[in-house]
Amino acid sequence: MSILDVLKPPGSRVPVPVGCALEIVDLPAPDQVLIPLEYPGQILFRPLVQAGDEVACNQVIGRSEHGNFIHASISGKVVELKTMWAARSFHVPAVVIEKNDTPPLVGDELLRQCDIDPQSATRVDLLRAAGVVSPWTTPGHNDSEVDIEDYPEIIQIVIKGVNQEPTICSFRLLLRTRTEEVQEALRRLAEIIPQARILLAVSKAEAEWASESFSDLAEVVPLSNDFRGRIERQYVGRLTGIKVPNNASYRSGGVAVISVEQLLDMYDALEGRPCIRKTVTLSSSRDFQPVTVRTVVGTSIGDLLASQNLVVEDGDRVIMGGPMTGTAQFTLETPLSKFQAGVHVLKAKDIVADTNLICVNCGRCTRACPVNLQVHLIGRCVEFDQFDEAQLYHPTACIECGLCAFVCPAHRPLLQMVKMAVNFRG
Amino acid sequence: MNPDAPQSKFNIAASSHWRDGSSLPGIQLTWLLALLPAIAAGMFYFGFAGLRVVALAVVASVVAEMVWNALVPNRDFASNYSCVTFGVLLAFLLPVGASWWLVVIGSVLTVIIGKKLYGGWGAYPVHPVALGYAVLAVSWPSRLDYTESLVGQAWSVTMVEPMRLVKTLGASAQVDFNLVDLFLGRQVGGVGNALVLWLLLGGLFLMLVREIPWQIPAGGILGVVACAALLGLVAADRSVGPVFHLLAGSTVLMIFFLAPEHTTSPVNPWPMFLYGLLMGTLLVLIRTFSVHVDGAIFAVLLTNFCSPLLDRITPSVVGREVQDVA
Amino acid sequence: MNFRQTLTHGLWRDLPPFRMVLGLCPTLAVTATAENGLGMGIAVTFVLIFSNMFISLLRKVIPDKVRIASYIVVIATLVVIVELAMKAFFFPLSQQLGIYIPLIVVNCIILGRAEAFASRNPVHLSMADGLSVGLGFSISLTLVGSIREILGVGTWFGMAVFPDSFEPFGFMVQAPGAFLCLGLLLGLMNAWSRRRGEFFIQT
Amino acid sequence: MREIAHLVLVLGVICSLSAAALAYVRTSLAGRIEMQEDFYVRGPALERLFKQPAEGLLTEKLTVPVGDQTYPVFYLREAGEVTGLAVEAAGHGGYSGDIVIMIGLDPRDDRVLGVEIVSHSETPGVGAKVELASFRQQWTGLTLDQPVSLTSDGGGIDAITGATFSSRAMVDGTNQVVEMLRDHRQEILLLIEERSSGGAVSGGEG
Amino acid sequence: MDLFLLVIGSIFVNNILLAQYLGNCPFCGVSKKLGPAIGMGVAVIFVSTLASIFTWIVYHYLLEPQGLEYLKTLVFILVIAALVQFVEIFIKKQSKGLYDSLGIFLPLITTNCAVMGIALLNIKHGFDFVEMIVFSASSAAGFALAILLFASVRERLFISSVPVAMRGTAIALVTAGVMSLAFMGFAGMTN
Ligand SMILES: Cc1cc2nc3c(=O)[nH]c(=O)nc-3n(C[C@H](O)[C@H](O)[C@H](O)COP(=O)(O)O)c2cc1C
Ligand SMILES: Cc1cc2nc3c(=O)[nH]c(=O)nc-3n(C[C@H](O)[C@H](O)[C@H](O)COP(=O)(O)O)c2cc1C
Ligand SMILES: Cc1cc2nc3c(=O)[nH]c(=O)nc-3n(C[C@H](O)[C@H](O)[C@H](O)COP(=O)(O)O)c2cc1C
Ligand SMILES: Cc1cc2nc3c(=O)[nH]c(=O)nc-3n(C[C@H](O)[C@H](O)[C@H](O)CO)c2cc1C
Ligand code: SF4
Ligand code: SF4
Ligand code: SF4
Ligand code: SF4
Ligand code: FES
Repeated sequence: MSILDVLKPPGSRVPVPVGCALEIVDLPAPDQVLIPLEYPGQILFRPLVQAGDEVACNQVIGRSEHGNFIHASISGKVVELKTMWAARSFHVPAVVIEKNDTPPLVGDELLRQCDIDPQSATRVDLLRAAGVVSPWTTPGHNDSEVDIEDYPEIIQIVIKGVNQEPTICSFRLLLRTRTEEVQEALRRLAEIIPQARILLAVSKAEAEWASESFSDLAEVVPLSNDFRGRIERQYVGRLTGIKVPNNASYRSGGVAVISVEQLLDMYDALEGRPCIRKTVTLSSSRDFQPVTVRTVVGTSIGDLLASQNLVVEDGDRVIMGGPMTGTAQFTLETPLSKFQAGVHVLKAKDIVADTNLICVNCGRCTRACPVNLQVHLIGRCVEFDQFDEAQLYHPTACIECGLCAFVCPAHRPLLQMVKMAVNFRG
Repeated sequence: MNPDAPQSKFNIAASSHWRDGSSLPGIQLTWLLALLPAIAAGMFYFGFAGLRVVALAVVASVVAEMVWNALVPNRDFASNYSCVTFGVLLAFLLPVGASWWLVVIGSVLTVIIGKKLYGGWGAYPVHPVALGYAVLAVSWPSRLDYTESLVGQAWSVTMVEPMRLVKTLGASAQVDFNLVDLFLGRQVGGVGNALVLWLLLGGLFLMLVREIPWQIPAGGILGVVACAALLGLVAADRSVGPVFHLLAGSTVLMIFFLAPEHTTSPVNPWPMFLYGLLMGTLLVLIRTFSVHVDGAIFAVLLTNFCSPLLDRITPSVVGREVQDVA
Repeated sequence: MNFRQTLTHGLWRDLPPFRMVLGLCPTLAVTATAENGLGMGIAVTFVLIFSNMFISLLRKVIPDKVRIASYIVVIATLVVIVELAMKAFFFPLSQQLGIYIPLIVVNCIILGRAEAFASRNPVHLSMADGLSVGLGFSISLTLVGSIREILGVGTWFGMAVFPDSFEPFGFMVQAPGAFLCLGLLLGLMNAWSRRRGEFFIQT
Repeated sequence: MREIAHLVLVLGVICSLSAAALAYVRTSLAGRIEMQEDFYVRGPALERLFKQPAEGLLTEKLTVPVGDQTYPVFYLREAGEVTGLAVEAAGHGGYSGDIVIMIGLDPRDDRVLGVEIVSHSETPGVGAKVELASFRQQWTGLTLDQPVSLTSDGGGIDAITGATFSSRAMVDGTNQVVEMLRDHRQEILLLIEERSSGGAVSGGEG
Repeated sequence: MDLFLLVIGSIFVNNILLAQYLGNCPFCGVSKKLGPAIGMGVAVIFVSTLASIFTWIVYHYLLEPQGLEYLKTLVFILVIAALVQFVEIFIKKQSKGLYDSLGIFLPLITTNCAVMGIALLNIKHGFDFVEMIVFSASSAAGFALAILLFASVRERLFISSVPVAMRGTAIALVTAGVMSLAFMGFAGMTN
């Protein structure tokens, strides 16, 4: 902290990214994994294995009605089928696998286990069989027995080359360390969806390098360093002209948004490699240099943190995701899934608790809100049971960026109040 | 609570987990820091007499707040220091020789009626200090005469309150005052309301650290200047020049400290600007046409009442249209 | 309501103007001194008792359609009588109360009692109701007037209560002081009611 | 039709009863009201000016119309000579409305005996200070041959601190009297002469 | 210019509600929400102006020539009551929308001190016809302005941590007092 930081005004200390080392550390698979059968949007997956079954790495262990699959990330014995609280606090089924040395599934077997004929497999089939999200999926749509042409047209694709959360560097590092694969994946993407405009959002610091590397494959757009400029809904809206609240899909506007990691997963899938690994940045608010690691899905965050000697003590807060929008965990058993790119440990000393102090009407929340909500009024309406009144301020437009709570000097749980206004409607 | 869920030794809460480091006491301490130059200048000009009023007002305000907190359960805590700021601001408006009971009654009115009765910081509709001072002004107008309380002060400047002289002798009396003297705070006024330069320093500091938004002072200054200039065209005999209005009396205190008070000012950009504009305009109108000598306090009170209405001018919500269709 | 309840409800449970939030204008306007408050209270009480009496007497005769019009005629007649009588016998008071005497006609309490009580109750109850509400109103006005006069002028019914060095709290006898005094008294009543477990708080 | 007739009949009866009651009250109280008005409004002022009980003085009343205004004038006669005149005027420009004043004057040497406030609605504690003797005594002994004005306007009357408007209204009332007397002094004295020789009983008209 | 001062005077300086204490019951009763408060304000402007015209004519051409001034209280209230009835019927026939938005406020106005008060003040001040119309309309506009600001502030008070005992009418009255104090700022503007 420099002397100038003291002079920095309250409210202007916008979250800016932490620095990180320019490498991704590959971790060996752990002895035991816990694979949650989850998707955001609470899509239901049925387990395909039972306790006692032997499974091979890459073997399908869960299947959704929509024809998507989840794979075992290590070979081993299914010890238990249980339910658990996944990282985002959904209650989901999960499969516990204890490691042994069965060889992994490879080649055509991968497709056959999903009832796909390797000879007539479409590109969508390939992605599905690898458990990869494809940019053309529409939420709630059945993916089986269709090809790309059958989906609503995609006009623009935004590729996230930088993470929204200030503590996470995984996307940036993937761009840096797997540059050639990204280039190849971009080429493939352009072949698959030739009509689409492809945008690659990168951090400002990386803009020059990125233009050199990718400018003939995608439009490179630099994003500012501060969190405000990196909020996904914000810059996607700005770049594509499609502005949607949190609970609406970009797809209705012909826009697909994927991360660099998903792009690489797609590339791997088309090459016949299923998606069982995940890149995450580990960071802490004190005494720890952020490090980005790559490991298999299902590794518990306890194992993950221990591997980097990041100690968690009583009273600390372990956050899956980043500090702005991530979810606090109550146990270190929570496994890594495909959706979180970071684990942040907020040390007890750095925790600022939510309060029930009065809103002093300073208006910082409202001026901070990227979608122009009257956050202070919504908060007050919720506090005083005026839920009907709160609807007049369109709380549904909230994109859950967390900036309102970040700047509130009274430390009110504003984001939660806005969500209550949505959920307790009329 | 899910009975199966294990007891956690971790700290669980919802996002966002980071805060920007601001806090309610922090805000008030910033304001007090901004008031320091004027307090120091007041001591320099008036010696111990000025400090006496400030100290008395602060102590009375804090005691009033503590007594209320002890008697009435409420969520507005003394530890946010807002009563200290109010004490200082009220003292600034009082004459240097104010009787002790006047200061005490003013502080109690400010804190109890102006603030606590409404539930504290964040709830009151008008600036508590403006309320407290206005009640004093209505009850004991002759006790608040700045000119009288500074009789005997050895300055080489006109020893009459500028706005009062202009009010009694007409606009032409403004030539009796040197604008540089006015700017340096060498004018007859209260403990701190007319220390223009020193208040300005504090105000600019508040703006610099973005504790107060720029729109309110900008609107305020524009309002004063524009209204005074316009009046100069239509009623030259009654109205003094824009610069004189800016430098004389409580204008600067109003624009940088009373107007931008968080609870009573609007929060959206345009409303803040309009609010400042309205307040500046009212100040000049009240000074020129009403019976009051320095209309700052009444301009504050009147404009405060307009803030909720002004705050209905909001930027349109992004993504709302899509939402409503869906 | 039985006779006793009728006779007492106006003194606390429905005490005007606090509980009913009606008849605010005279309460605010004429209570700069205790004497004015009492005078207005008595005038209103007089009108209330007799308007309740006449309206109760006539309640079977008056057709529903011209009900309000008839009440207004009765009330207005009584008010004019009070107005003239005040001028003839209490001239200084009538000067002080000024336009608020004719305005008793529109005092929401009086029409309110006529409509809510006198039009459906026998004469003796109606008069008791008028007395009770009127008495409550008089007490309230005298109380408000006393507080404002003592603080704002330093006298009570014209008698000095403070030594000469006291500089009166002029705010109290001016318009804002009236509102403030009423609001604070209502707040105190609410606090007291809450302590006793009654729930009266108006929203 | 019968219903409407019924309505009209009831309302008509109530109205006529009301009218009758009012007419009766009015006629029986009219005289008293007028007396009260003079007694309370002007009586105290007259009493203090002439140092005599008001009852006798109130009957000695003239009204002098000037333009569209009328000035009530009271007088005191001792030993066939008019020893006191009291003129009432409404000073405009008060803080809240007119201030009605009564100026007493000795017509023998044209000096002011004093000024009294008949009615005002100034702020208690501020404008109401015009009632204070210390303020009003500035009038005593003035000769009403030219208009007066406040010190701040270049004249000789010190305004009350914080109540310039009220003070100005007092000055305005005084100047009306000055003007009225300048034009009508003789006429008034003549009228008084006429009245007293014609019998004092007919005085006190409204 | 005099008429201009009359307008300024009756809207701001001698605001009918905050300086003359007329019409307080609807001021406190119909100011919880902005929408109804605006309705009430508009209704008062409309009815008050009409009522003033009628009562002024009745007074100057009926009561005064007959020497029946003392009956003005009785006659005015009847004129106002009848007028409100007619206006209600008329609006109901002419415009459904207007009736829905104003209709519910009309009966309340019969017993509104402001309307009766303005009619009486017209007589007390001895206004001529034009002055009377200007005074009535702008006094009523003063009522509307006050209730508009008041309602917008009260909406905020509902979502503020006002102590329980002060919630509702009590804090509303205190706020009205503060508002009246603020309006003292206009004092003397018409001199
Ligand atoms: C590998 C993978 C496959 C997915 N498959 C589907 C799917 O078939 N259908 C679906 O509705 N969502 C699927 N999702 C979830 C979507 O990607 C997306 O999170 C969800 O539709 C919510 O969309 P939104 O973020 O645009 O609101 C999948 C996600 C992943 C990671
Ligand atoms: C008098 C005045 C008032 C202004 N008010 C606003 C305002 O209320 N909101 C706003 O966004 N810009 C306002 N502006 C425009 C700003 O000067 C500037 O264009 C704006 O802050 C752009 O900054 P941004 O990039 O941070 O949006 C105003 C400008 C002036 C001259
Ligand atoms: C709560 C309180 C209220 C007071 N109010 C007044 C007042 O209104 N006027 C006054 O002259 N003194 C007031 N005093 C002060 C004393 O009564 C006494 O008058 C004062 O000490 C003399 O001050 P002075 O020398 O400035 O006149 C008050 C004292 C207290 C504690
Ligand atoms: C509440 C209040 C009441 C006032 N009352 C009067 C008054 O009755 N008479 C008057 O001349 N000035 C009055 N003033 C005006 C004020 O004291 C003004 O400064 C002087 O009139 C100017 O000399 C009042 C001012 C306020 C704020
Ligand atoms: S989280 Fe807060 S700042 Fe972000 S969009 Fe929602 S309300 Fe606005
Ligand atoms: S909720 Fe917090 S940030 Fe928003 S206005 Fe209130 S105190 Fe300020
Ligand atoms: S308050 Fe909001 S964020 Fe918290 S649990 Fe409820 S819906 Fe989720
Ligand atoms: S936090 Fe959730 S689980 Fe715990 S008690 Fe509340 S509702 Fe129940
Ligand atoms: S008493 Fe005036 S409106 Fe009710």
